[in-house]
Amino acid sequence: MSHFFAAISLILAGGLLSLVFARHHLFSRAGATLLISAGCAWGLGAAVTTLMGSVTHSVSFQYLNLFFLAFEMDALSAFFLAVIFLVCLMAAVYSFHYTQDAAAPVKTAVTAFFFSILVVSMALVLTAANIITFMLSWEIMSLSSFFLVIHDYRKKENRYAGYLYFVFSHVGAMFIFAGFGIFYKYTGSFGFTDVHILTQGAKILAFVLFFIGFGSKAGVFPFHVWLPHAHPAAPSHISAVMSGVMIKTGIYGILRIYSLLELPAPAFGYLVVAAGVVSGILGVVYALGQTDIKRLLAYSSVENIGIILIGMGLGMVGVASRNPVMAVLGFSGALFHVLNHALFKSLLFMGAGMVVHQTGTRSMDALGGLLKSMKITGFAFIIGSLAICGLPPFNGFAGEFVVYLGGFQGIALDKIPFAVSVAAIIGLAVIGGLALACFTRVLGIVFQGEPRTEAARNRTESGTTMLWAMGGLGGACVIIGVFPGWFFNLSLSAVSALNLGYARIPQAPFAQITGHITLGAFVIVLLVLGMAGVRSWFYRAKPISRSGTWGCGFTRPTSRMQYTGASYAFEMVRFFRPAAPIEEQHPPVAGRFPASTRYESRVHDIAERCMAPGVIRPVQFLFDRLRWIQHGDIHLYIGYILLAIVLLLFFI
Amino acid sequence: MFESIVLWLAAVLTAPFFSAVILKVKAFFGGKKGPPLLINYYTLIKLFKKGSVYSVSTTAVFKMGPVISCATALAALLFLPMAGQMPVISFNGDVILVLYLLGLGRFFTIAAAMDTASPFEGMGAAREAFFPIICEAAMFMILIFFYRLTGELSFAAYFSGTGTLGLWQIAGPSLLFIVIAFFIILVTETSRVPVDDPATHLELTMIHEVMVLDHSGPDFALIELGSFCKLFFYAAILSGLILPFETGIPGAGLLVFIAGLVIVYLVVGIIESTIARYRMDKVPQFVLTSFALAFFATIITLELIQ
Amino acid sequence: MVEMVFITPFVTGLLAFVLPKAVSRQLLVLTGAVHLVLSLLLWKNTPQAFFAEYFAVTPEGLLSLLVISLLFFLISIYTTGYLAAHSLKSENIFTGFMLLFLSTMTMVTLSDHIMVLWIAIEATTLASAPLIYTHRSGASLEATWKYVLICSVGIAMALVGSLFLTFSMELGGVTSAMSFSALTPVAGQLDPAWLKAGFIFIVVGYGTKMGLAPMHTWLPDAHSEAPSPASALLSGVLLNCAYLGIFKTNKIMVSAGLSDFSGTILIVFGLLSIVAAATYILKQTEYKRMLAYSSIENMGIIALGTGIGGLGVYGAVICMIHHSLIKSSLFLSSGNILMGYKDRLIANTGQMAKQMPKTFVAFFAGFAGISGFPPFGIFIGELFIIMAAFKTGHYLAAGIFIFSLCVIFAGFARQVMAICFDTPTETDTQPAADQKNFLFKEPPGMVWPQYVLLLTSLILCFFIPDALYQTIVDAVHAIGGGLQ
Amino acid sequence: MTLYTVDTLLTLVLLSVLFAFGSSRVPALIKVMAFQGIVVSIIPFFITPHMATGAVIFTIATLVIRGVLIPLSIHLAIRKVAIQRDVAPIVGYHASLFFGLGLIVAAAVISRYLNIPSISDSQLLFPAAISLLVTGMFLLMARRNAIAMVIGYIMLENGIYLMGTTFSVRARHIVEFGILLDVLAGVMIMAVILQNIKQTFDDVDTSLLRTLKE
Repeated sequence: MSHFFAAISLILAGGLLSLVFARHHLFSRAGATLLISAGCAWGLGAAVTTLMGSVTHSVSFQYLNLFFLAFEMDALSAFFLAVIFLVCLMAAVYSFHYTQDAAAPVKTAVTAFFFSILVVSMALVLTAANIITFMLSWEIMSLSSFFLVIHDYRKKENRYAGYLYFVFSHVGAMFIFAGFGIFYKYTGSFGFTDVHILTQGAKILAFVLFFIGFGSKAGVFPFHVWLPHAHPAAPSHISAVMSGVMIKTGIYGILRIYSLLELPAPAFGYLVVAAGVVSGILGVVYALGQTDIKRLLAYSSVENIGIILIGMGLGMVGVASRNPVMAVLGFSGALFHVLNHALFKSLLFMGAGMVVHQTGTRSMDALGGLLKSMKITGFAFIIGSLAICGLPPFNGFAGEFVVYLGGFQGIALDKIPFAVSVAAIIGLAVIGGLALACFTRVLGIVFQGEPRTEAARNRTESGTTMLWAMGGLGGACVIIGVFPGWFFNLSLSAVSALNLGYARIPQAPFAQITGHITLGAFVIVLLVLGMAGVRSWFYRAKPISRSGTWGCGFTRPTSRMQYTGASYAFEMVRFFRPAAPIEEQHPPVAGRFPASTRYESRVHDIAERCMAPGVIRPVQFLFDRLRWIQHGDIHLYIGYILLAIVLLLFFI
Repeated sequence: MFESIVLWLAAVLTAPFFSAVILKVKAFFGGKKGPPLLINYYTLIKLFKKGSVYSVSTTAVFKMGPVISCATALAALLFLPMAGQMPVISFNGDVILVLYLLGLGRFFTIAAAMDTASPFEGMGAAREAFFPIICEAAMFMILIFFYRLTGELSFAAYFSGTGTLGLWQIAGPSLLFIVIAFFIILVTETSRVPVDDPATHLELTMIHEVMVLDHSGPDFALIELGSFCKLFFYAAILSGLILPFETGIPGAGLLVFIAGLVIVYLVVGIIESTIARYRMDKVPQFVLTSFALAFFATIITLELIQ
Repeated sequence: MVEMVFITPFVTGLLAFVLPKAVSRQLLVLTGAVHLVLSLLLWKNTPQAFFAEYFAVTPEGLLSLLVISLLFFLISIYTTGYLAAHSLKSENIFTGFMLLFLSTMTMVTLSDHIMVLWIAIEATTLASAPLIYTHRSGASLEATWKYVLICSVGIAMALVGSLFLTFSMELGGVTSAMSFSALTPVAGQLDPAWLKAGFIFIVVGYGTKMGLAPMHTWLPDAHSEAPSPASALLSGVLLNCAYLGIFKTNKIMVSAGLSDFSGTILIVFGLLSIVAAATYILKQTEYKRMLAYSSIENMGIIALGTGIGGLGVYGAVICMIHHSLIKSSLFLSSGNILMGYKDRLIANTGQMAKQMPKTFVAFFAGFAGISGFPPFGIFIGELFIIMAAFKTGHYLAAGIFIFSLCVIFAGFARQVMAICFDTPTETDTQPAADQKNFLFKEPPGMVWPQYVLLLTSLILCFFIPDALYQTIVDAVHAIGGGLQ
Repeated sequence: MTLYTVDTLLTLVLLSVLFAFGSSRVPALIKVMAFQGIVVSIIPFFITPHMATGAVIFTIATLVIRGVLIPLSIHLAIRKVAIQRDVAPIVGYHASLFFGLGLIVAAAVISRYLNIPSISDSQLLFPAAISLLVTGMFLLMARRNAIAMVIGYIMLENGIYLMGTTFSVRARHIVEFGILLDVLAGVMIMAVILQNIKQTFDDVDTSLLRTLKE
């Protein structure tokens, strides 16, 4: 534990240092980067050692004379800690060149400061071992990330995003408060130790409250509205952290509560799987409909949270229906996907960050052909896309493969568990297909073809540390994809900390699974290499000439004739029309020689659409009815006093 | 093991031949003599001899496309049991791996198409991205069906040895649905009529063909070979399903298998020459039917098994 | 010598009327310092009062006294800067009544006799009325009028309540002095009916002063019309003084075994206030009124916690302390905003983060603190109150509380973000929007008092010195609050 | 004998209540209030047979303040502010009058059922106090004229004093005196505010004071 705190204080020191020396831009940046990344590395080491030893460290400090700030690092926390520290390490490295615009050194320093606070608070959330500690770090996490979201408050949409995020996180925190309130009612203490004494009903109610609270942080479907606004607003390395790991704290919360409640109710599993399938499919559908690259990535986070939830839900169903294999496969698959998603999502956000940094626009339909000038970024992005589509031999596949196996375990059951597993498997399949469509779209529109506007014309990539970070993450994606064994064991030992009642989980059978993945990866790699060999053999000493793309009869195709992202996705989005309404605007084409016209289409988020009439207006209506009380007439003000007394006198 | 590898090589080598069957059938219905059965080999050799012209818009991805799509098709065949023999590689869950391998191939085909900055290829790519989504759902529904019956998650368990026969014995009627569903999937995945028409000349209506417009020479040859193998892959599954007879004699199994293949290819050819292709917006419903069939089959089996 | 603590500011206040302006400003700060020292001494060695029958040093009184003198000291420092930047027509009256106000509030915290408490609280009204009328505008006149009349009537009710207490003494045959400390032990003998009636009248009466809905009606007007230092005092400490009256009476109720009765009443008033605050914060257009309503909210929270009992009382006391610290800092910052933008409407402010970075930090931190974000103490208080509400099974109360908190936060956050980040909409404030024409340069004297206040709250959120902790615990135990 | 006088005095108080309800002019109201103050503050003389000197002094002080100073200050306020003389009722005079009658009866009935400690066995003391309280409240709520409202507040205080008579003769007079001073100071401040209202709006109709609202 001492290592952990040392790491945290190092990170904090980095943030403070950057704030203190804000004026000396280079120094503050370098210092912050060094200290924060050093701290992250240290923390990573501590977490991984804890995880492999699978021992539990705990420590507590006195707080307000009577209470305690208790911290505990068991395998589950350690797993999430490892993920967080890894991604934050990369983000810190990336940030060095990303934030090098000396225009606003103070703002950069402030960003770095809140970034360090965010990292630390996330780490504390994961290790918190009683209610006070948890809520304290949770709220600090929300606050610091809020500041990161509105760091560029001059843009109206960023302010809106910040507001939305602020309110959502606060409301979510209130739900968590309520859940802990139920805990406290029964345990009478702030500790987590004897939560299992709750009554059945209380447990279910508490779980639902927590699921809403943590779900709103994790971006589970109806509560995800803030996410696609907030994540793009932040600077890209922050978006990477928020989308890659911060939302995972919500997942951690749900898992932790589940393990605390020790209630194998199948209902939990059903709820979670249902939420997962809905978030997964709708998330990727909305992602498919986006034109802003960072918004798209944010929505795809909703999708991946869905996949994780499906895994967890299958695990819960497995526990409920006494099928240990299914349970372990589900949970470990979910955790494994937590790790994988953290890696490739932050990779993708960093790639997008590079693109936005160089071209200055986030609109995909203004870009194109960047792969030619941004080789490293482009190929890193390709790797990320392949991984996020869950294609072998990349890490995304490894995670989803395990979840699939868990799901098929459920097929052997019957009644509701069977139906749930079917939903899970089909959901995963559809998500995979849509994700493939979504990310081929991003690649094709942003990185391939020809530049659509001047913004994208011959932009080169710059910033060594940014390329390092992306390279590192891309490498990690490939390595985990080919050799998942060791990493998977980490998630296994995290699962064993869920106290599902299985003494200790044998690693041999799972090693077999990962072995199969490695085998498959080798097969495909070898075949591809072989094919490449064949190809180059056939191409030896052959005339290779270059010319324009064949325009199918168009003699002079322009770059504006390329297929746009909107039209690429249109059919697929329309397939889900009621859930994803498409709004089109175009003046009717008139006349024999129509003038130049325009066409706009945007895909609406059904949850966001329903938020105003469903929630906000009723509340406002309710309170508007009460406003007349303060009408300014002193006579009635005095009347209130009399009224209050008279009414109360009846109760003597 | 050895037989498996031999069979795999044989499959790869004979895949073009079987596709030629379709052409023959179409020619027959057209009242023509039609091309020789070895036509595809001629085409491949001709292509392999040629050089290539690359669009200035393209990048390395464009060159990776053919390689990877072909490689994935070959890899898929590695996991497929043919003529009742064990496949080269088989493990629990290889089915999922194969489906995702085909996905990988699709990814790069699409990427290569998007690389050319051609609006038509983009159009084709969009369709190529869309329809297989439903196919995958259907495939997984079928997997659920098989798993429900066998409790296994590998092709070997379904199509090698007496596995298939067992399936027929347990759930014959619902397996019929599966066969039809599989056929629809085959038609969609390999972009044949009525989903797509490989013989069409109008780019606007193409799916697969339009995506490879810019490929030439050996690249195009690889693509062709890949699509032959892909077609062979699905055809092999179907033949395994429709002729599940396990004779003790080693040769006989192979003959039965080939007979099944021929039947499948004939049917594809017949449909191709008798039915017109659907309108693009009708295709999703058509593909969805396969999912519906598989789902229905599964429901029925639930009844049967209990 | 307990009485010195409130006699000193009384005398200096009288002096301030006659002395020249500059001197009286210095006198203000000086008195603040002296008062702080005196109250610290009082805290260190709690001496016997000279009029022991009327005055006593009680833990709850000490708490509010400490808060008062700390706040007043810092506010007086701010005030000197304020008066320098912002010339008042009748400055002496302002300073003088500030000091008188301080003395009366101190008297409230120290008074032990029921009637003396009443006198002191009524005196605070009279001493603060001129402060509200400082700007001599029609609106401020109206605010003063409402303040004086409503509070006087309300407090008259409290007097009736106190009389009822004497009735209950008569009937109960209790012949002890009419001081809370004397009555609490013998509360069991008091006649319950009159006691209850008395409690009702006192809660309504002092509740009027404390700003509990529906008697809160004067509060937003007064707090928004008063000059910011005065608003800071009104909101930061005056409300606590009124709360003290209820707290002490509740002590008697609890020891008389009527805690359910009093608790329910307090919970109802608390929830009403919170909901009322939510109603008006949601669509508020003036930032000072918004802060005023937020005070009503916090008073509601305190009443709720007191009513819930147990850990809730501890939470309530913590909320009281931190609310005073944070809210006064907020009002001081609002004074800077008013000077900077010359406008009360939120719509005409904006971009404060750029225009007044120092004030922005203070203001935003205060906002975060007041809406229950760590590292500020109200977070802990609200946490405890919610926990206690669940523990004691007040699910409905907890639900309403949480819901209103969310609504209040939604409104508050929107207004605050508009002030801090939005670009001003009105054309006449466009000059205010760009740095050159933005006249108000934040003098340190008008910024760091806020920082000190917030810092105190921040420290107290993580570490409470044992002496202070002991005082809190005594106060909490006095009305049957526990820490578990 | 004393009980008889006390009752007569209290009847006078009740009478003043009725007047207060009925009177439409501010000066009349002030006279009523002054009369009421005098009556209320001499009652202790007759309740307690033999008073300590302190009590006597205090009662006289009360008499001076309630009967003279307070009405005088209001009067001066009016003098300064050349007032329009109508009390501008929200509830009409006849209605008010009937309300007053009903109020007195109700008060009498209620106080029958209450168990009130009292050293005087006068049956009217508590009803009179209650009706004074409510009268004050009534004037505060049902008269738009600011002066009338202030007078209402004073009547309220009178009522409280009457209610506290029993207590006040026992309690420390210093405390009572403090209360009295508070009331006086309050009225003074109100008078000042009245003048300012008059100067600012050149009227004392409180319907002008409705600008601060949501």
